[in-house]
Amino acid sequence: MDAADTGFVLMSAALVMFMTPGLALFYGGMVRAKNVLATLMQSFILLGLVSVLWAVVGYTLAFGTDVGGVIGALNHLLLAGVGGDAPEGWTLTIPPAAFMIFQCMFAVITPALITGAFAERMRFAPFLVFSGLWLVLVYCPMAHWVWGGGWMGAMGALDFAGGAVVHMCSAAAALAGCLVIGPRRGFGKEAHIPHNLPMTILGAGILWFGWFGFNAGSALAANAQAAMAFATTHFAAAAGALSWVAVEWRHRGRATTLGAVSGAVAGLVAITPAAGYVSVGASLVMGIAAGAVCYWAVLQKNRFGYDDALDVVGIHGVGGTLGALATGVFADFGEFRGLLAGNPTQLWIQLVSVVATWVFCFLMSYVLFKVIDATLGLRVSPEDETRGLDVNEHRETGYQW
Amino acid sequence: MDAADTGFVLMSAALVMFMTPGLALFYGGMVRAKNVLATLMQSFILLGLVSVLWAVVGYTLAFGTDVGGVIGALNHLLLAGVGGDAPEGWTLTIPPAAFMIFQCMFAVITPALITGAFAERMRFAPFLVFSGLWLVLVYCPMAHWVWGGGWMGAMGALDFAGGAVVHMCSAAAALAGCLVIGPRRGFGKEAHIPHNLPMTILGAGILWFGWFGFNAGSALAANAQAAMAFATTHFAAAAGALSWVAVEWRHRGRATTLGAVSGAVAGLVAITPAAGYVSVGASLVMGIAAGAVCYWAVLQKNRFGYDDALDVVGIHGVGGTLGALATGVFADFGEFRGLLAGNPTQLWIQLVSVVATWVFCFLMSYVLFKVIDATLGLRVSPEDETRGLDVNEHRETGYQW
Amino acid sequence: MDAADTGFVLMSAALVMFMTPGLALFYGGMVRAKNVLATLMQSFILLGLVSVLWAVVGYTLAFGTDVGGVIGALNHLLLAGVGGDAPEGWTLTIPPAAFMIFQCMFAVITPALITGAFAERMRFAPFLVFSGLWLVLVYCPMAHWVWGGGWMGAMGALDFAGGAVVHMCSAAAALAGCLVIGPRRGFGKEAHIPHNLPMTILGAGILWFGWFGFNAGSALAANAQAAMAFATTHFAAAAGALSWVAVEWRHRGRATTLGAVSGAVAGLVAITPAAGYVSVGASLVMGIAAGAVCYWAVLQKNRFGYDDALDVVGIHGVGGTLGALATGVFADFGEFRGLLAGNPTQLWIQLVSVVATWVFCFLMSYVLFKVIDATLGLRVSPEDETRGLDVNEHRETGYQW
Amino acid sequence: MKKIEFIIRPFKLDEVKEALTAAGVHGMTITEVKGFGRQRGHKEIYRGAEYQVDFVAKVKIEVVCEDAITPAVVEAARAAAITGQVGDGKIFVLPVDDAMRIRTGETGEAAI
Amino acid sequence: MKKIEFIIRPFKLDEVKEALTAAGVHGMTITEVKGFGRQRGHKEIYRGAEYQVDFVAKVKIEVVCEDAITPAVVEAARAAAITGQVGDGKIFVLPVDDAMRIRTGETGEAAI
Amino acid sequence: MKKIEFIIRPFKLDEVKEALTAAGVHGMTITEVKGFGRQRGHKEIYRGAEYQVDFVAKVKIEVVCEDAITPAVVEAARAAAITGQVGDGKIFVLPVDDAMRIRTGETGEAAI
Ligand SMILES: Nc1ncnc2c1ncn2[C@@H]1O[C@H](COP(=O)(O)OP(=O)(O)O)[C@@H](O)[C@H]1O
Ligand SMILES: Nc1ncnc2c1ncn2[C@@H]1O[C@H](COP(=O)(O)OP(=O)(O)O)[C@@H](O)[C@H]1O
Ligand SMILES: Nc1ncnc2c1ncn2[C@@H]1O[C@H](COP(=O)(O)OP(=O)(O)O)[C@@H](O)[C@H]1O
Repeated sequence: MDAADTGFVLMSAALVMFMTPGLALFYGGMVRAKNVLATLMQSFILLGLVSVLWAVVGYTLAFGTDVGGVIGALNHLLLAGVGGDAPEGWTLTIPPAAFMIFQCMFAVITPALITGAFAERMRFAPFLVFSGLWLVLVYCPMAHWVWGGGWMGAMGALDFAGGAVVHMCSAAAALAGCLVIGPRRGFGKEAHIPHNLPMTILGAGILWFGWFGFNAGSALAANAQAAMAFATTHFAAAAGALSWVAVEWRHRGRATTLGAVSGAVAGLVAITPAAGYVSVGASLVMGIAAGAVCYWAVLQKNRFGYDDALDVVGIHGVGGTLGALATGVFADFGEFRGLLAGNPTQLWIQLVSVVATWVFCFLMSYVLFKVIDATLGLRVSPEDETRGLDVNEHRETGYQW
Repeated sequence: MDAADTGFVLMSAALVMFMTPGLALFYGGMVRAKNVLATLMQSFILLGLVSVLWAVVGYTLAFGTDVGGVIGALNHLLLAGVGGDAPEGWTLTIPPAAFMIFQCMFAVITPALITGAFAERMRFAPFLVFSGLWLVLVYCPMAHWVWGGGWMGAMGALDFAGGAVVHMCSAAAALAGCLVIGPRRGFGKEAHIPHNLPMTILGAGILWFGWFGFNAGSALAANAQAAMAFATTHFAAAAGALSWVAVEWRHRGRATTLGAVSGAVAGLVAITPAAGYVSVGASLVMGIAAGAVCYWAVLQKNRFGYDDALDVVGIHGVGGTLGALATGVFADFGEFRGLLAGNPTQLWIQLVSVVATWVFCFLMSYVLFKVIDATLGLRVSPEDETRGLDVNEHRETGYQW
Repeated sequence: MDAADTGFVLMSAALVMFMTPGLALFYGGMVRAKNVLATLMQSFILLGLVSVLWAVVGYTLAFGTDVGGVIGALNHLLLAGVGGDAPEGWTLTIPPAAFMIFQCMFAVITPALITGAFAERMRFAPFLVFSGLWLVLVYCPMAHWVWGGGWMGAMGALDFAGGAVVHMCSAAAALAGCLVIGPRRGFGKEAHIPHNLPMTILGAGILWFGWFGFNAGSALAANAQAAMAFATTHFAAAAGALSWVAVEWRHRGRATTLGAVSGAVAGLVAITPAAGYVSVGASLVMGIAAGAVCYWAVLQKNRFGYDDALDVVGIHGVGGTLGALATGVFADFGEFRGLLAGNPTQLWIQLVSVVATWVFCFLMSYVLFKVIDATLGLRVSPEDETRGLDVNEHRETGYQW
Repeated sequence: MKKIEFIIRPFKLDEVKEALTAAGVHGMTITEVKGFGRQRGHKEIYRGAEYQVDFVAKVKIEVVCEDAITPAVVEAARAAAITGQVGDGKIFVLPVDDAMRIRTGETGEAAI
Repeated sequence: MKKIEFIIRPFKLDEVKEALTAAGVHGMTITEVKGFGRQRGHKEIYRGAEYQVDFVAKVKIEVVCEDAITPAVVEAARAAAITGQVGDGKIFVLPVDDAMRIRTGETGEAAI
Repeated sequence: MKKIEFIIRPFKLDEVKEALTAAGVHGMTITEVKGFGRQRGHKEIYRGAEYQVDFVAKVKIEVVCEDAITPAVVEAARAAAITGQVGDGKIFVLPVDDAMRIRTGETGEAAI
C-alpha cells in the first residue's frame, strides 16, 4: 500500500464523481427549459442507481475472477473482500476499496452519457429500468473485457481510461436509443435551441476538470505516467476546442461558445484511450483531429435523420473511435507501442476492439430498448412532450422568476 | 510529517471549503428569486467571518489544551504555535497548520447549515452577530468535546466526521431559530417554491463532491480507512437518493429531482459520523434508512407548524441523529465496535452523546436567538419580507434578464 | 521523483485549471445578459489557445535555459525533453511534465484576467490575436524573469505564486486595454448592472477553491510550506471579504454580496506573492488591507473616467501591488525575510520589481493594443454593441426562457 | 364587452384571482410587468456605485367580460388588491368589439 | 383600425405567425403570458408537499391592422392555432384610434 | 382618456421614460416583448446548424392619459425613441372607458 498513490486515486475518484453533475449541467443547458430538470435528473439519479448496483453486483461482474474471458465471477458479490486491506495476489499499490470506488465513478457516468441521445422525450421509469439492465448486461462485460482480465485486454487492446468502455460503448447505446425512440416532435422543423448555454459551459468546465481524475487517475499511481496522462488530456482538450471553433468559423462564419465546449469534450473523448501512452505532440494532433472530425460528424445526423438530441454519437462515438485507432498509431510508452513506434499490429488490434465494441454494445442496447419499449413504453405522450418532461414526469418546474 | 498525508489532507480541506459555496447554491436555488442573494450571502460571508474568528480564538477553544473536558485553553490564541512544524507531542503525520485549516472548513460550514431554517426573513446584521457568538459558544465547545480532548470523546462517543459536531449541532440551532423567528409570511397559504432547481442540483453535486474531503479527509491520512470512508460516503449518498425517491414516488406518484438531491444529502449526513468505522453494506443500509426517514421527517414540519424553511431539522437533525445511533450499531473497525460487533455499550454511549448534543445546542442557540431578537431584532419588516431581502438588506438584485 | 509531491502538484494543477471556468462565471455574471456568452468565451477559449501556444513555444520561452536573464532559450520547443523523467540537473521532486502543466494553467488564467477590462465591446478575432501575442511577448518574459531564472528572481524579488507574473501583469494590460478601446456606450449614464450575481458568486467560490491549488501548489511539494500557503491563502480571502463588506457598509449603508466576493478575490490576489512566506497573522492583515484598499481603488475609476468594466485594475492591479510590497514587509520563512524580519532591502527589491512589472507590462500591452486596433480594429460597431456581443460575435443567445 | 386591465402588486395575484373568480370571471391572462408611478423604486449598489431603479415589479391581469358585470368585477378585484399604500395600482376599462374562442369559433359573450 | 389580441398555446406561435403573415399582416408584437381558464393547470411536488399551479403558459400576439382585413386575419390565425382541446385560447378585437410609425411619423394605416 | 402603447427599442427605455415624464405623464407600465416586422432578426448557430430568429427584443410602454395631452405625449415619446433605422417601433392609441386608482377608488382622470 502506498499512501501517495492511495491519496491520488481517491482524489481522482472524487473528480470523476464530480463529472456526473458536470455532465448533467452540460446536457441540461442544451435542452429546452421545460425539460431541464428531467435532463439533470437522468444523470443525477444514476449516481444513486448505478452506485448501488455496482456495490451489489456490478463490481464483481467486471472485476471478479475471470470466467472464460467474458465476465467476472461472483466472488465479490456485495463487495465481499473489497475492503481496506489487500488480499493475496493484489498487485496495485492502493487498497481494493480505492480501486473499486474509482471504477464505480466510471460505471456511473457511462450510462449517463447515453441520456443525451433520447433527451426531451424519454419516460423516467423505463429509463431507470434500461439503465440498470444496461449496466449489468453491457457495461460490466465491456469493463471486464478490457480491464477486468477479459479477452479484449488479453488480446492486447489498449484503452487507457475508457475510449471503448466508456465512450464507444455509450455512443453505440445512444445510437440504438435514438433509433428506437424516434425523433423529438418537430425535429427538423422547430428550433431545438439550448435554453441556458452558461449552464452548458459550466458543465464543460467541470467535465474538463474532472477528466484529469478520469485520465491521470487511471494510472492508478501518482507517477510519471499520471503526469503525462494529465498533460496529454489537457492539450487534447485545448486543441479540440480550437479545432472545432476554427472549422465552424470557416463553415458558418462564426466561432460559437457551444462549439468551443463541444470541441473540448471531443478532444477529451479522443485522448481518453490514449492518455497514458502517447506524447504531448500526439495529443495535440489527436485533439485537432477530434475537433474537426466530430464537428463534421455532428452535421451528419441531419443528413441521416435520426435525432441524437445532444450528439452523443457524433462526439463520443466518433471521438472515441478516432481515439482508439489513434492509440494504435501513436502509442509509445514502455512496452506499449503503436504503428509509429514500429508496431503495426497494434492498430489492427485496436480496429478489432473498435468493431467488437460497436457491434456488441449496439446490438445489446438495441434489443434492450426494443424490449422495454414493447413492455413499458419508452416515450412520453405527445401532449406531455409538448408541455415538457419536468412537469409531467417529475411534477416540478426548473425556474420561477 | 508525511507528504502523502499532508497533500491528502490539504486537498481534502480544499474540497470541504468548496462545500460552503455548494451549500449556498443548494439553499439559494430553493428560495424565491427575490431572496437568492441574501441566501447565498449567509453562507458565503461565513467563509469570511468564521475563518477569521477561527484564527483568532476558535481553534484554540476547540483544540487548545483541554480544560476540564469542557473547553480548550487559550494556548493557541491567534494560532500561536500552529504552524508548519510539529510541536512536541504532536501525534499526527501532518503539520498543525494542515490540521487547523482542515478543521476551519468544518467550522465554516456548520453555522452555514443553520441558515436554511430562517431563510427568507432574517436581517443580515443580527445574523452576523448570531453566527459569531454561536461559533464561539456552541460550535467550539462541541468540537472540543468530541474531537479536542473533551468529555464526549473521552466517554468513547464515535463521531468520525461530524454527525454530532456538524449536523445535529446545526440542526438543533436551526430548530431554535425557526421557533424564535417564526414562520415566513404566507407560510402554509402561499406556495414557497424553489426558484431555480438546477442551482440546487448543482449545489448538491458540489456538496457530494466536497463530502469526500469531509469524510475521507477525516481519516487525516491517505490510508485504508480513508479509502473505506470514501466508499461508504459514496454509497450512503447513492442509497439515500434512491430511497427518498422511491418513498416519494409511492407517496406522491412522482420521483422529483429535489427529492433525489435531498435524499443524497440525507444519506451523506447519516454516514458522516460513521464513515470510517462501518462497512459498505452498513453504509447502504444507513443510506436507505436516511432517505426514507428524512422524507418522513420533512413532512412532519407541516404538522407541527414551525417553518424550517429549507428543512435543516428534517434532514441534518434527523439524518445526523440516525447516523450517530447507527454508528453505535454498525461500527466495526479496529478497536471501534458497535452493537452488531458485540459491543452494545457503544449504542448507549452514542445515545448519551445524541441527547447531550441536542439539549446543549438547542438551549444555547435558543437563548442566543432570544437575546439577539430582544436587542437587535432578528426579523425584517413585513414590507421588506414581501419585497425580498436582496433589495432591502443588500441593495442588489439577483437577476436582470 | 516523489509520488506524494507529484500527486499533490497534479491535483493542484487541476484546481488551477478549474479557476479559468470559475473566472469565466465570475466575469460572466457581472456583464449584461446580452454579452454573457462572449464574456464566458473570452476566458474559455484561452484554455484552448494559450495551452496550445504553451506547448509549442510558451513553456520554453519561460522556462528554457536562461538567455541573459531576459528570456528562455528554445531548448524545450514543442516541449522537447519535458516528459515524465527528470533530466540531468533537475532539482524538483516532480516530473518535468507535472511542473510544465502546472505552469500552463497559470499561463491560461493570466490573459483571461485581462478580459474583464474590455468586456462587452471587444471583437473576438482581434481578442484572439492580442491574447496570443501578449502571451508570447509579455507573459512568457515575465514568467521567465521571476521564476524561470531571469533577472527579477536573480535580484531576489519574492513572488510566491504570481503577484507580479499573474496579477500586476494582467492588470497593467487591462489598464492599457480599456484606455485604448474606450468606455462602453452609455458608460456613466446608463446602469451597467450585473445580470446574474449568483453566477458571479459561484465563480468566486470556484476561484477561492482553485486558489488553493494556485498558492499551496506553488510550494511544488506537499510539505509544511504548502500547508502554510494554504492557510494564509484562506485567511487572506476571508479577511478580504470581511474588510470590503465592512468598508462598503460604512460607505453605502449596506453589505453587498458582490462586495463580499470582490473582497475575497482582493484578499486572494494580495496574498498570492506572499502565500508561502508569511504567517497567518500577516495574511489576516494583508487580507484586511486588500479589501479596504481595493474597494477604494475601484471607486477611483469613476473619477478617472476610464471604463475598466469589471475592475481588473482596481482589484488585481492594486491588490497585486499591495501584496508584492507587503511580501517585502512580512516575509519570514527560512532564508526569505522582509522588513519586519530585519531585512529592509527586501522591500526595496519588491518595489523595484513592482515598478518594472507595471512599466514593462503596461507599455508592451499598450503598443500591442494600439497596433491591433490600427490593423484589425478592436471594437464592435455601436449597433452591435447595443444588440450585444453574443448574437453578433457568436450567433448565439445565452438564455431562452 | 369590456377588457379590464388590472395593474397590481405581484403578491396580491392569488387573492385577486380568487376575487375575480368569485365575481363570475372564468378566464384571465396574466403578464409580469414593471411599473413606474408615485411609488418610488429603490437604490442598488454595485461595487460602491449607486444606481436608482425606478421600476417596480407589478402584475397585469387582463379580463374580458360582459358589460353588465364589469362594475362588480372591478369592485371585487379592487377590494382584493388594496393595501392602502402608494403603489396599489390601477384598473383600466377598455371597449372590446368582439371576442372569439379559438377552439369552437364561438364569438361574442359566448366566447369568454 | 383594430387591435387583435390572440392568446394561444406557445408551441403554436410559429404556425400562427406564418398564417398572419400570409393573411397580409406585416408586423406583430409577442408577449409571454400566463393564462387561467377552463384548461386546468397542474400539480407540483416539492419535498413531499403538493402545490396546485393554476396558470398555464400562453403567448399573446398583438396585431394592429386595417378594419377591412380584420375578419380574414382572425380566421387565418384561428385556423393555425386550433388543436380542438380546451385551452386553445381566445381572440379579442379592440378598436384603435390611431397608429404612428416612430421612424417616419406616418400615421393611420400607413403606419402599420 | 386614451391608452397609448409604445413599442420601442429596449435601450431607448430610459430616454422615453424621461420624455414622457417631462410631457406630464405620471405613471406607466412596461412589458418586455418580442417584435416582428420590417426589421429582420438574426441567425443563430448551434453545433453547425443555422436557425433564423425572427423576433427582435422590444419594450412596450403603456400609458393611460387624458385626451388633451395625448398628441403631445405621442410627439414627446416619438422624439425620444427615434433613431431613424428600421425597427424604431410603433405608437398605438386606444380609447379607454374608465380608469380607477386601486388605493383610493378615484375614477376617471383623477385616477391617473
Ligand atoms: N398613467 C398610467 N398609465 C399606465 N399605467 C400606470 C399609470 N399610472 C400608474 N400606472 C401603473 O400603476 C402602478 C401604480 O401606480 P403608482 O402611481 O405607483 O401608485 P398608485 O396607483 O397607488 O397611485 C404603476 O407602477 C404603473 O404600473
Ligand atoms: N375572459 C378572459 N379574459 C382574458 N383572457 C382569457 C379569458 N378567458 C380565457 N382567457 C385566456 O385564454 C386562455 C384559454 O382559455 P381556456 O378557458 O383555458 O380555454 P378555451 O379558450 O379553450 O375555452 C386562458 O389561459 C387565458 O389566458
Ligand atoms: N401591425 C403591427 N401590430 C403590432 N405591432 C407591430 C405591428 N407592426 C410592427 N409592430 C411592432 O413594431 C416593431 C417595429 O416594426 P418594424 O416593422 O420592424 O419597424 P418600423 O416600425 O421601423 O417600420 C415590431 O418589432 C413590432 O413589435
